[in-house]
Amino acid sequence: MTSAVEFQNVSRHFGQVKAVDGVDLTIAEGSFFAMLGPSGSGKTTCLRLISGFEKPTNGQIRIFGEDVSNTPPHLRNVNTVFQDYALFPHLNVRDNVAYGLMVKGVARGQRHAKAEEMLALVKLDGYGDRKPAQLSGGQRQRVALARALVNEPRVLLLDEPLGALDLKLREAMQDELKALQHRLGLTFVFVTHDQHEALSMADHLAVFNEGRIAQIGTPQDIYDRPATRFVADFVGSSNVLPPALTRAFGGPEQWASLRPEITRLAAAGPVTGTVTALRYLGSGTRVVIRTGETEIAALVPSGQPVPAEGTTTAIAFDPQALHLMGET
Amino acid sequence: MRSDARNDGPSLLLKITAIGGLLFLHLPILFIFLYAFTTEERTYQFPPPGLTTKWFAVAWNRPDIWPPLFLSIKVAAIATVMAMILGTLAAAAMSRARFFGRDQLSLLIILPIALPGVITGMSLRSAFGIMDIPFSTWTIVLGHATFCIVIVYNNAVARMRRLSGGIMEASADLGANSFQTFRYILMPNLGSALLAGGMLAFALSFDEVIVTTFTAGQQSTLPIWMLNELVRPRQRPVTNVVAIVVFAATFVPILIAYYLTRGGSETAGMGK
Amino acid sequence: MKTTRLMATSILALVTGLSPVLAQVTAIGAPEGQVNIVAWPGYIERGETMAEFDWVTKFEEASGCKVNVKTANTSDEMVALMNEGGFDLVTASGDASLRLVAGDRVQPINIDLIPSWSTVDDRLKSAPWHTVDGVHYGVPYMWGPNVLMYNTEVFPEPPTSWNVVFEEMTLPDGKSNKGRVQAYDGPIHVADAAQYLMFHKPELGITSPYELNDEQYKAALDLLRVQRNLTSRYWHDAFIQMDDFKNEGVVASGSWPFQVNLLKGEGQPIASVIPQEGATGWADTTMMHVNAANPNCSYLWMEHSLASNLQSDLSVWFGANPSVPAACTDGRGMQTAEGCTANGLDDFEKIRFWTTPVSNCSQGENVCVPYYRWVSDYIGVIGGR
Amino acid sequence: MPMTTSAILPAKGSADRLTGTFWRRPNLLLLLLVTPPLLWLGVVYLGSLAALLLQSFYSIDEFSGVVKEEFTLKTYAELFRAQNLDIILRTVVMAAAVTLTCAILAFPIAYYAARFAKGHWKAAFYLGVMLPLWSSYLVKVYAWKLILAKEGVLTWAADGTGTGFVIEGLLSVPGLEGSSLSTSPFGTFLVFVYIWLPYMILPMQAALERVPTSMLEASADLGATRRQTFRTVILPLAMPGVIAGSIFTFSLTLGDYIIPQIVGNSARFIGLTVYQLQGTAGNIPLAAAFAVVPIIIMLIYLTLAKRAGAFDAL
Repeated sequence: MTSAVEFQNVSRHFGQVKAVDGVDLTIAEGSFFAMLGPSGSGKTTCLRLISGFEKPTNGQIRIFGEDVSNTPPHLRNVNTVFQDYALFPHLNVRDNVAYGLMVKGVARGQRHAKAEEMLALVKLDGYGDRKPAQLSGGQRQRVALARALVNEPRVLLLDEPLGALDLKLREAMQDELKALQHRLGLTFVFVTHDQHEALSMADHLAVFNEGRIAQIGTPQDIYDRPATRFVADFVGSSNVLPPALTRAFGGPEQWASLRPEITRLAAAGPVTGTVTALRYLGSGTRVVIRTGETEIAALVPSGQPVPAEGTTTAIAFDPQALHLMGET
Repeated sequence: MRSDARNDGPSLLLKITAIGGLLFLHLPILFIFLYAFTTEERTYQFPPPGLTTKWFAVAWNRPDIWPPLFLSIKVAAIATVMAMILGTLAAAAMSRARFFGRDQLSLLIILPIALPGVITGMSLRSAFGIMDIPFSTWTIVLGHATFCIVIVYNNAVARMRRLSGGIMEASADLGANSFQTFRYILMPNLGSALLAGGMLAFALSFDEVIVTTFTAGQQSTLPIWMLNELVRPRQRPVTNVVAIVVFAATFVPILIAYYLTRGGSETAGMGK
Repeated sequence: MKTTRLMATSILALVTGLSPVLAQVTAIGAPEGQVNIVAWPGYIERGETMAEFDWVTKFEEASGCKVNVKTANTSDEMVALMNEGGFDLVTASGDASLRLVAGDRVQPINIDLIPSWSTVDDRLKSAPWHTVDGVHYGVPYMWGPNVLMYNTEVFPEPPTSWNVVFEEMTLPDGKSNKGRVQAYDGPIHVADAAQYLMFHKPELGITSPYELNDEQYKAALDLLRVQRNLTSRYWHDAFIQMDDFKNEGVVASGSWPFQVNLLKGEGQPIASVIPQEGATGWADTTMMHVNAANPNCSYLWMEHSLASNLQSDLSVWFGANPSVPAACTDGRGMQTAEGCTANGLDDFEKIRFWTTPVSNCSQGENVCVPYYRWVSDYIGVIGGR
Repeated sequence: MPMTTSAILPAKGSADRLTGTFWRRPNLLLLLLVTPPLLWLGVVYLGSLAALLLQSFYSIDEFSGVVKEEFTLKTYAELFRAQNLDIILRTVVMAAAVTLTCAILAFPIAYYAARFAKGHWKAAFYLGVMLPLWSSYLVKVYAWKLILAKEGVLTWAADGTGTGFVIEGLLSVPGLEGSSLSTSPFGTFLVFVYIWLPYMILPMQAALERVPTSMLEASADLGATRRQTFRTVILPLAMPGVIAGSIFTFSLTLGDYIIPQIVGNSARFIGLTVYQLQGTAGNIPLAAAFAVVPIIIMLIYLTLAKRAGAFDAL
């Protein structure tokens, strides 16, 4: 498999602000790649570097092996679904979708036929005559998708594509996007700050923090084996143990993560704490235990006894489940 | 329940003051209308001694009205076109990322209307003098375009601010070059704002007298003609007739400008 | 002296290759087809504002010279337009004409080419505002006095003195003149005050109201400050003054015969008088640009201005006096002997014509207060200082 | 879908190549955009302004009245003579009074138009403000002269209703004396207010229209009375509009030279003085020095206005 997108030591600085700082990245062709991170972590800038709306301060970007340093956005065969969709308000849906073909000089009949085809693909047949203002949020999102796909790009970039949708619609669109990507065999690169979305949709993902990639890998890698405290904190809901606490549990003096579902409450153990909060989740109860400065969450499955708030309890688990990691 | 009053209509006091204010704005216009029909020819007194419609025919047949009228239209048209070009360019530059001197540029654009016209006029006149530029239609245009730029600029900037910023990038992303983006995306979206700005600029130029007196040289625009007529009237009601005709003629473009800009704000909410 | 200057100038003109500065036109050639004139508003009428006032059409038909007019509202504007160039003729008043001569903007006139020159009023033929060292720089056009206009209902007898506008007093109708008199809103009005003082305070030694030393000038300003308290508004254009006499209860003011005639024509109770102190006045001259592109048409126009109905009709139209006295009586236009008398034809000697005050005057070099100070000080007086 | 195209498309024609150049050198495009307006305003306009200001450092020759082109502060010294300070003070006080009155008068109109007028009423309000704005300034001023004259419309109306004493009373106020409203400084003030009022209404209305209704509801929801909502929410949010409008009313009053010539007691304002000094008197240096006054006032004003965010509301 060739790499669709490749970053070699890429930086993008805005004055003193290092939005992207020395990123190395390879996105395989045909993959569904997610860039995850809190806002301001550099993920959107990376996306804009691929589409060409930003130029790297340093480093090199290759798309399908070709250096794009001198290629303006309109000559990159890469298309974007914008966060706010950026539909052209003065054009109807059909002309919005056909826009990419129009500027390439495709004849009217031909490009309209192609646009209808694309609208069918996103299940919006018959909406061609409407103006964007007459569509719902989900429909706009699909128009944006159809518009980006009409040019048959080699990489499709999606900037928080589902951020503006309500929960139900978002879940449905997640499935649809995944199916679409599978069907088209395209490389999808999408940016999100929602770890569930990233974990459920991507086959590979990069976690961004302060302009750098904190970890890159499959969703399992990231979730089960966070490389740093930050990743553990940001992705999923793992407990982060400071080195002293790790040692108290019998591990080396190093930062470690501990998933709540394998954390158990016991009558006795090396570490005890006070129950400070209880949250019923349906499938179980989340119990928060304070020990020293650290709060540790444990997931007690339904049917098992739950300690009362304020009581003291010990924490126990299989030491093998401790995942050791770096400082940041 | 005092707090429920918020959804009530306007209070009576507000209604009276608002409508009273509007009437105040139209009171003298009423008299302009009235005195277009007076039989008194040179100086006015109230109430008018008699009424006649003959001044409309007289105005139509006065050959000295037409050249200033055409000159005013010509000057306003050229000044508006120049202001539209320069105002749009300035607005486009300002809509881009921050750059050095951006604040100074915005101040500079506003300066010609923020400074009194007598200063603009006098400066231009002394500059024409220093550079030995003879007065012509173009010197009038120069003065008018200078203060019309800001009108177009303001309309364009307001519209650009309302436009979803992404659509220009979306266009480039879809393969359009800058010129295609300008033609297919920017112009259709900016067009009505520019047109509205252009109409206001036209009206402003058409009625301008303060700067024009300094830059006109030997030619007279319609307001200069009016000034001469008012200062040395032969048939004073004729100026009122002209004012009424101009008033009626501006009614339609102003209404169009209103609907054009209003339409823009209604679509502004889309995007998100 | 004159010859040397003439020679020097001619040599200079030859050397620099410029058009002859002082060389006069010696013969009228074929008309160029047009003539461009800078004029006061109302001075050149083609029957466009009122059909009966037309002194251009016939000239155009007879000469083949199309008359293009640019109106100017102040003497300064006239000077500026002439400096700008592109004009053949200007109807300059006394406070502009010498500036044009001094600035070499106008050329000497060859009176031999103007047959009607002989009909010009002898009092104007060599008037100092267009004749320098015996050289004529123009053809007299029109002149008039600044009269005292008054309301005949308030003054059953004509006022005999300008004191009604300069000093607080009870008018014949028993009410004070405060708020009911006006003065001209131009610095040249200082001369009116000076003229009043010339009569009433001979100890100041004023010999010309346009040549005032510091002391005389100060006395004139003091008088104007008294006037400020009497005056609600100063007048700067004729029609606003007419409005003020009709609508604002103004009953006396310095004015032009123009307003008097118009108000009388409307049946208003208005009359005018030249009081015992005399009056200031204006005298305009048609002058020719040094680089006039259409000298032949210009000469034809100057002759026309003296020989046609212009002098007569314009004097009716503007309320002024013709430069050709015969125009009052020979029936070439609408003017009559009575009309001329009403316009002040016989008061020539009482009139001190507008000239620009300069610092070098008959009292000596740098003795007199120049015009620019008149301007700023008059602004102060009107502002209440 | 077959992948036939490359990741980089070829440039077709000069438009594509030029776009690429603009992309590679974004400052080039900026430069192209900014150069024409900058040349116009920065060179032609500012250049003219500089040419004018330069002359304020010249002086007029005491004896001949000719402008001496040598650097001196003499003209500025003259500017500070009492009669000239009078003019400046008179003008600034007038401009401030006009601006304040315009703001007060404009508010109900702008507020009503922005909040309550709907559909055709809104269009009617808009036209109601725009039409007086665009109908001939000169004819309006002359119409006012007629309205305010001693034997004019207002006196006629006052005599008819027996309210003549109001006008009499007004004209006896020190500083406003005149034989009628048309010759009183109050008349000048009234006409200024009338003529510039639309320039205050429009930006104010624009600013008020940007106040979301939800914000007013939130305020009411939090228990504020109408008066409190007005004072704490509407007024501060309308402020940029007021300031933007005041730039117009203040500057226009500072520079107008036609209104004080036609209505009022002939006392000079800055605009009229500048006009007459440069025209009638030929005293360009003093005219230029006078012109510096409104320039300085407006620059200070604009700096403050910019800080208040009023430029967006212009």
